[in-house]
Amino acid sequence: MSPDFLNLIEVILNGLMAGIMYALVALGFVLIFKASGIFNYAQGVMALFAALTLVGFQTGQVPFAHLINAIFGTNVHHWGDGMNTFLAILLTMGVMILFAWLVERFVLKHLVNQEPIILFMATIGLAFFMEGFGDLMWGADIKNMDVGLPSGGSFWWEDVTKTWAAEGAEYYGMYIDVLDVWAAGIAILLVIALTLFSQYTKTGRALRAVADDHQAALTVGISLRSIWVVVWSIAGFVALVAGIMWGSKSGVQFSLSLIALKALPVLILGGFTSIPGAIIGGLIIGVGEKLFEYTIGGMIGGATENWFAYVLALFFLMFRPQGLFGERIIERV
Amino acid sequence: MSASADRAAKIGDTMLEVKDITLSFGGVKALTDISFDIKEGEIRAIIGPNGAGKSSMLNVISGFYHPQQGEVWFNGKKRGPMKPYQVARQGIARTFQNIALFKGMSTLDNLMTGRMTQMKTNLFWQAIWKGPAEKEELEHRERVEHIIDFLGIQAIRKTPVGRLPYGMQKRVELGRALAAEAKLLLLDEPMAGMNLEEKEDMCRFVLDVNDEFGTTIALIEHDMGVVMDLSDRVVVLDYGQKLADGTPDEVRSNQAVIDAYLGVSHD
Amino acid sequence: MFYREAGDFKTSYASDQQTFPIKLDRYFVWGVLAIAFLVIPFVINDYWEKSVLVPFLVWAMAALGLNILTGYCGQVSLGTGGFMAVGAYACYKLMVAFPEMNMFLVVILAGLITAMVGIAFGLPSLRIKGFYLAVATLAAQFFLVWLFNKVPWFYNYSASGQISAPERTVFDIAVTGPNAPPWATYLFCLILVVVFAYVARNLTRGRTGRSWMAIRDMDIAAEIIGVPPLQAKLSAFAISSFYIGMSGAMFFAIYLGSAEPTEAFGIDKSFLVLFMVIVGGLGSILGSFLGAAFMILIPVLLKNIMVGVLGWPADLAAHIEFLLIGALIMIFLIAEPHGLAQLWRVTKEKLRLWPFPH
Amino acid sequence: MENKANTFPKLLIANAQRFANRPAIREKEFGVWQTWSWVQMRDEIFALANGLAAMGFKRGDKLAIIGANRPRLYWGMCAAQCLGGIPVPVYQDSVASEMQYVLDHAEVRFVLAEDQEQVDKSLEIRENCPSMQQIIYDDTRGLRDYDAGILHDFAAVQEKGRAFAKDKPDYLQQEIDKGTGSDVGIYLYTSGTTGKPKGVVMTNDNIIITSRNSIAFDKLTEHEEILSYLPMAWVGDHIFSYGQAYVAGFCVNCPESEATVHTDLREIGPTYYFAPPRLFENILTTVTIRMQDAGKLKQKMFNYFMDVARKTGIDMLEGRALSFKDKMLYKLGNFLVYAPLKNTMGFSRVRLAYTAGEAIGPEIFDFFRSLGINVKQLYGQTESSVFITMQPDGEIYADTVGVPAPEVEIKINDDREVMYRSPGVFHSYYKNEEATRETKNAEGWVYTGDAGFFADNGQLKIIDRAKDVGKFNDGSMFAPKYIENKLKFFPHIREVVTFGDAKDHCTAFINIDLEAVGNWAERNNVPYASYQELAGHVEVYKMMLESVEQVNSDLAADPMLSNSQIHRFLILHKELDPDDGELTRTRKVRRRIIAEKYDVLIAALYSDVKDCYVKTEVTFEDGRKGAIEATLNIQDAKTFTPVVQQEAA
Amino acid sequence: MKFKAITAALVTAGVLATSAPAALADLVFPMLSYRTGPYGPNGTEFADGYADYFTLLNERDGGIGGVKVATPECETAYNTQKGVECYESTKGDGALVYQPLSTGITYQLIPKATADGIPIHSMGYGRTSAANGKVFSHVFNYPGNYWDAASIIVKHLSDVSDGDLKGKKITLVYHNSAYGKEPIRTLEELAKKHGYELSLLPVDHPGQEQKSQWLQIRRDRPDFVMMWGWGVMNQVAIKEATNIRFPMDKFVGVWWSGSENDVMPAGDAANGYKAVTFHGVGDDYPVFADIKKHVQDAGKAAGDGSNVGSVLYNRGMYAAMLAAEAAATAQKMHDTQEITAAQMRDGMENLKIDAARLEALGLPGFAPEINVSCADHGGPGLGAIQQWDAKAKEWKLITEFTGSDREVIDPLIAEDSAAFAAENKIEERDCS
Repeated sequence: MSPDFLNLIEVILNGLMAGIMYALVALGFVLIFKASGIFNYAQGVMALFAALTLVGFQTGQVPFAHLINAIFGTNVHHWGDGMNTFLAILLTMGVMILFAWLVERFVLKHLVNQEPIILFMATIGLAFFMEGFGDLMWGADIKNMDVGLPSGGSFWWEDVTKTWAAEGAEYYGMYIDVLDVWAAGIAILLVIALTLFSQYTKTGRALRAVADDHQAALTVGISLRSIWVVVWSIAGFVALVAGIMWGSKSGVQFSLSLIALKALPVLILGGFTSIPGAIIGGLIIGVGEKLFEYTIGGMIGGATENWFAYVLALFFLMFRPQGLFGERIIERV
Repeated sequence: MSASADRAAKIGDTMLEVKDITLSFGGVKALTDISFDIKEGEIRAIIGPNGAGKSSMLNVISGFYHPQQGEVWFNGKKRGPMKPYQVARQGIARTFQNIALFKGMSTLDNLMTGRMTQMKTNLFWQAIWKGPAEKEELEHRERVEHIIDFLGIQAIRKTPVGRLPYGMQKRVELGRALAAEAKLLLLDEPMAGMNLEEKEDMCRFVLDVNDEFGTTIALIEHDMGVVMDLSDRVVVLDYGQKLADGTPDEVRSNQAVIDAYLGVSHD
Repeated sequence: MFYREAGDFKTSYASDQQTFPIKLDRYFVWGVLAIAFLVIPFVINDYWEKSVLVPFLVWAMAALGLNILTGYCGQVSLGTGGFMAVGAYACYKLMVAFPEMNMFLVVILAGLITAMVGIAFGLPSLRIKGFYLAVATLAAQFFLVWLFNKVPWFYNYSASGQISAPERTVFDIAVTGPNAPPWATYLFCLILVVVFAYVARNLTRGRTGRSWMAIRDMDIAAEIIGVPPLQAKLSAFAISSFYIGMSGAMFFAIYLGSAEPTEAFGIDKSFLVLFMVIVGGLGSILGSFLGAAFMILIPVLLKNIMVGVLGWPADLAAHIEFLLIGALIMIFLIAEPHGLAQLWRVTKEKLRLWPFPH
Repeated sequence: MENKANTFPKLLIANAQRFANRPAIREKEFGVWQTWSWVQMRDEIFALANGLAAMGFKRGDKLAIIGANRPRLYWGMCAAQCLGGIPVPVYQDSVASEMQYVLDHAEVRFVLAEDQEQVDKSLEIRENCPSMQQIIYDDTRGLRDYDAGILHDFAAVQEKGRAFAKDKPDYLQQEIDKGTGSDVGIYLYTSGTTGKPKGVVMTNDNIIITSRNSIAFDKLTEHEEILSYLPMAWVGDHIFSYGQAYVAGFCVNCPESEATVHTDLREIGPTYYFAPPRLFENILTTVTIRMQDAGKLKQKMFNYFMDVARKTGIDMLEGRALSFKDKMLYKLGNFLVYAPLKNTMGFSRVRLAYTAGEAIGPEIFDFFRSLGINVKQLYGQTESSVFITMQPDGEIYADTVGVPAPEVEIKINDDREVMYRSPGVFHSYYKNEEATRETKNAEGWVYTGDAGFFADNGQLKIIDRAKDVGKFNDGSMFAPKYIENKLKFFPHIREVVTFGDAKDHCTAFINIDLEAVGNWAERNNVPYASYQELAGHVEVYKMMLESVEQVNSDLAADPMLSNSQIHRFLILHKELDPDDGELTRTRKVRRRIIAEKYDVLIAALYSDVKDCYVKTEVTFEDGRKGAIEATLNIQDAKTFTPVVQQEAA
Repeated sequence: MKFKAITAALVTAGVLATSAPAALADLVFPMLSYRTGPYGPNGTEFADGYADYFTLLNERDGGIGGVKVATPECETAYNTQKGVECYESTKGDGALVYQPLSTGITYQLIPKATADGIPIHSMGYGRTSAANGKVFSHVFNYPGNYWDAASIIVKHLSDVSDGDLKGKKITLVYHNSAYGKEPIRTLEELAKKHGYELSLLPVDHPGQEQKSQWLQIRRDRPDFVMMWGWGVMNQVAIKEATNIRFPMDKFVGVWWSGSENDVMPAGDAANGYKAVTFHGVGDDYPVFADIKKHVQDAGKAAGDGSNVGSVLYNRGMYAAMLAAEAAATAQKMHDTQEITAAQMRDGMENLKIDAARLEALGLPGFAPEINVSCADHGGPGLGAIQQWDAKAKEWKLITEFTGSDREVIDPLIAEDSAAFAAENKIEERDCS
């Protein structure tokens, strides 16, 4: 195989990996949209918040240290050496559940039956709020996310692929980030877990019922409100996973919240209501944008990834206005 | 009633004719080889049990559904493929089974929207407002006010239609269709869900419209009493096929119709 | 409470359909305009101009534009930032190419150019609806910004890709550049905004506006009763983009003076304008102004209170500002999902019925 | 310039010159107030008059006018007068039989009907009214398919008239010139509490001179705006919306429909307003009820400022000196409460309002006056062209009805009956010499039929219908209306009928006010399915008992009336209704009819039974008849021993 | 209700008008800082350094020349509009010099501040050609600009390549914005001169996803990678570089891509990463003892005090020091303690800091000597290369402060400033 061809494969492979990272974020959106029709823009900030909290617990930061110091003139930073990663993840999950409950109690409850765009805006408000709150709680400095996941290019894969190249060609092997592979594995586990959850638990079935038909679910006595808490908790968990993955790549900081923007084209491509859609949409976007950047991007000046994802999604939508996996829209009068 | 003799004199030539219409959705046939005509000045009823394809028929006439087979002739000309709004421009207005008013607008605006097809000023003059746009707007307002008066809905003129009770909404929807000053008015279950008094009102309006403006009306209705009283001719559909076509009396005595209606208890 | 409507009756449709049918409202509006045109220009200073009034006017224009598209026609767009960029770059190219051109004309031409781009990006709306369309408009946002960043022709091949507005005049009074007096830039924006708010009002109350609202409320029924969807949607996109383009031109030429696409016209601008429209009130001209005022003034207000009055550290204040704005938005949406304009309407209704509760 | 024209057509011509493009009449139609200037109105009327002439309308012919207050109907009046004809306005809600009597009695040849409904009625009685030849209708709706033989579209008649005017351009002017002040101008049929309606014949002078005098008395100008919402057949409307309007030249506004009168009132904001006491009472009831839904704070504020108004409002209105603090407080109250309240009621611009026809509750009267609305009382009747007494500014009292109007002489005869003589005194009853003689004596004095006297303040005080004033068995005076009015001032009581003449003591029927009591029920979670059920509710009885006992204690304080305390009462299961003949069209109680109809109940009131079964025939709105039955509770009320007045004199 | 509304309106108007409180002190150095948003972590460190140094002067010396210093802080969030608002709200309080800390805001302020007569010190950022004092009378970007940085990096690369870059491949990874594009033209000029092959890889804001760029680098195998990044882009780039095992000592960043924040997330793998700098690193200078004593221990530190000694903190402190020195110069020149913005500008234009002065300030050898003049607002344009020691978690200077290639840069500056002058109809000042 020629190096050019191998490079192409490498681009596609890495595109797939990137796509999984996008899908991780998109998953949270889909969960909430399916269950409550809310387009939760705060999903990105939730990932940031979860990651901040996790790191905060891990390193033993005192929450609101800056505020406390400012008010009381004290000088507190840390309360100890931090804690075990696993424990920190559990605690963070607790925080995310609490958060889900608070959101339901103080926001969603009051916005039942509002127009989708109003709910969407409310989640942007929520995003603002959490951004401020997260920074206030844990500080705005860049934190290092280390949960023990390996990262860096895989030597083994490099060596294996080196041999694929045609004899004598200058080829250094194919690159793949171990972290991405882990992320892919975790994403698959996550999807399996979610599927099992929704298939085999009572709550999960209630969840699906709500997703299918709000009214019907209400009439058979499913409490919409507790379902929302559950859904937001799960979305919080997905956000935590996404936060860990992205945080491991770039450190935990404000910019983490912007990953939401990477998830949007994935969403429209896959359809707002489909979990497989989110995964496959992510893969298509990932591969598409990397391929475009690799093949054409260079010719037109590069940095095309941001918009190409959207244009690609738009292109798909022209043929399927409800997304690849969205429910078909039937027009009636 | 001597009225029927008067009425007969009013009815003119064929205005709209559908020929061998077949419509299917993904293999499911909604209409099969339907043909009938509507004559100028008459009140034409389309009846049939639920799912008979009545609304589909209206949708075909108003250009929302495009049948796989068959032709629609209007005013003596065969109609080519058309968008619904082009059909509206030709002079076909309609109401909907489930009220399809513009909920965010007032009664007045809904009726004014009905006159969309008649308004002409371009964007520029509209932006300036003073001048042709205002003049046109006021002219049309006057026409609409007469319809408001006709329907007796003065008191809700500026009320957003979303806040109106059901019966009133139906009336406003009729008003919106009337505002178009169409030659042919399609009414999809204009009396569905109304109480007796509202039905009587609506019947009166339908007759008055036909009388005063000479508008041709095609309507779908479940209430047999209403249909038999109102209409000049009735076409009966069942499972997408035409069962009968004729005057109310003819239809009433048609065995196929009787069977269909006995088979399906009508609601 | 303030209303004395008895005797304020209408003898013609023209007076019945005027924008402010109630006399008191008319007086109020004339009063506000009188202050805006006759008082403020004489007392304005740099701070009020650059921090409060000009940004308010610029954003009000953008909000008007988006409200036409989203509020009146029901098409959610997140491409506002991109369209503002088109306006800004069109304005820049025009300013450089025709130095003698009157700035009003420049801004309006910039708007027209944006309108054409808007039509192009509005085409998908014929097939795509709702959030799908919203996200699809992001394609416009990102593509346009990338384009202006990438193609040197747009920024006249300057080293950094920044564009800066040279000094341009209206009747020999500088309205752009550092030497433009505050009153001149303010009046320039005010005139544009007032005139085009009036135009927006005219468009929304007439045939076009009704066709938009019909599409918004029930698109299929609208088409069947004779509203051509293509024309309605594209005209909404065109006019919306026209306003947003003018806003972008003003934003760049009058307000900032220089800009670079990624930072000045980013996605956050799209969200900001959408916020204004929603907080202000969808489908309301007044709402556009109220929303712009809210979103522009509240942060300034909060900052001034926390840093200026209370003397908190800037970073704490900044975090709390975020938190409060987010909370305020949520509180607002909960309290009045139809926005400030609705709040205003309700209050007005209450005042009209005063002392009765309903 | 004083307008000396002596007929309405002449006034019209003069006004068309003098006021030219000032609005003469408006009507809310098609969403806006369609306006006609004096010139336009003249042209319209002339076109109609010519049209009538073309159709053969001759001097002395009668034109019946049937319908709600609409410009074209008012024009019909004047058009008929142009040709020396006589307009005969008919109550629009009268049933066919009533209408037939009037049309037949007046020998009407032409009918001007408002719409299909009135045309239908006219056609229905056609066979029994041989004189009726032509029907002209205003609203074409639904009349398209009617036999066109005798039916004419108003516009078509005008069209005909315009053609006629081309033919005979001078005809109309000649006819108008022939008219004089002493000509008969109009027949006004009184509804009459008993018997058949009487056609009151009024000359042009009657109306025009009375209008002129009253205008001078109250300094009305051509700038007034008035809302015409009372029946055109009623003398009051004829004076206010026609006589005074033509003489003063002010603008008459016709509401869109009966249902929108309140909105229309609010929009027009009249400067000159008339309403019977009942209407003012209804407004006050509505205000009270609507304020009950207000928040605590707002209610407090409202009540506080209403107290302020009660204390200082009337002084403020009448321009008496007040302390600075009171003035400021009132001004604040005006900003916060009074002015907005007037605005919502449509009274912001009212310079002058009149009430008459019945006694008005002092609280109601003071309520409006304290808000700064210049409500005054007058006393009058059809036969006097309304004005007998009027209250001059600054001398306004709730319990007296004013001083004699200009050029009116008043005397009280030995039977305590009020008599008057004035230029407004009617010509005669049409085709009823006997009744004319009974009412108007040879010197021109007219018997009002009301008992009254001049009070200390120099104003006339009316107690009751002279014939209704009776005596208890012990010989003391029984003035039923006086007692009834006292009870009716309670917001939850709509109507009262008392009995006592030739009895030992006083008893009463009470009609609850459905709006007020219904609202109370809602507030107190009292469930009810019907009027009847609500009326019979124990709690409602309790409420009424309280009111009755309060009135009793009031009455006990009055030596003349202490015997009139109500011993027993019941709450009627149905509303007294003009359709059932229990009330007149102007909602006056028809005692005799009620006494006949409910004799069982009266008997029960004067026995000691606790309840009583009754079955009553009722007429529904659509004219169908039915019967309702009920068993009514009878309630004993506490009475008080008369208080002996100990005046230190 | 009306009164309430009016009162509310008045209060609102009042608060809107209230800017940061007018300083009680006479020397006002507004801080347009950003502690939030995507670049907040970096902005915080700089702002802390800037504030702490002035606090030190107030506490230790009683201000500058006996006059207290005030540093009203205004949060810009790296947002140009907020920057403009901050400028407008603080300029009325007697602001002496602005340090916008954002290329975007600097561009914004150049014409405005010039019109208002207030100097701008865009230290190592902003508009490079502002170094030409003849055109930009009120803008200073000493002690170095991007083009200097680019030239110094190229020089260093040349040094490590034994003085010959011919045929070498150099890739520039840059923030796709005005800031990131700044060095391109210089690098292209230098490429002509040195004969290396330049390829450009833009990264869009915010720069979390750079897989494509780094795969590209991996395929191209350039000899060196240069980086013009800011914020999260730096961290991701360094991380990705370690992932593809690009040799870190061949990876050189500009001075805004060389802080602790940028290298920490990559952990040990970032060892050897280089960046150019125009001042010293670490807290091994006497002045830090003073800061600890007078500022930190006194509880007067800006922020949480955890950043002292970091690269960006030092840079903030250095900026404050330069401002203070310029103010002192102005005081001397105009013989007044309470200087105006115009006098401040003169002070900046005549700023001279030699080694002795640096030593006196407690910063011996911290930075090269500075000698600003009327024509040259760009300072010496000297820079050194610093390298990250991941074990010690500290930066180390590995070269002396060396100069840039004036031969290439000066014409570029002349050209660009001339274009600006032409566009804005500015007459060149006479600086002779």
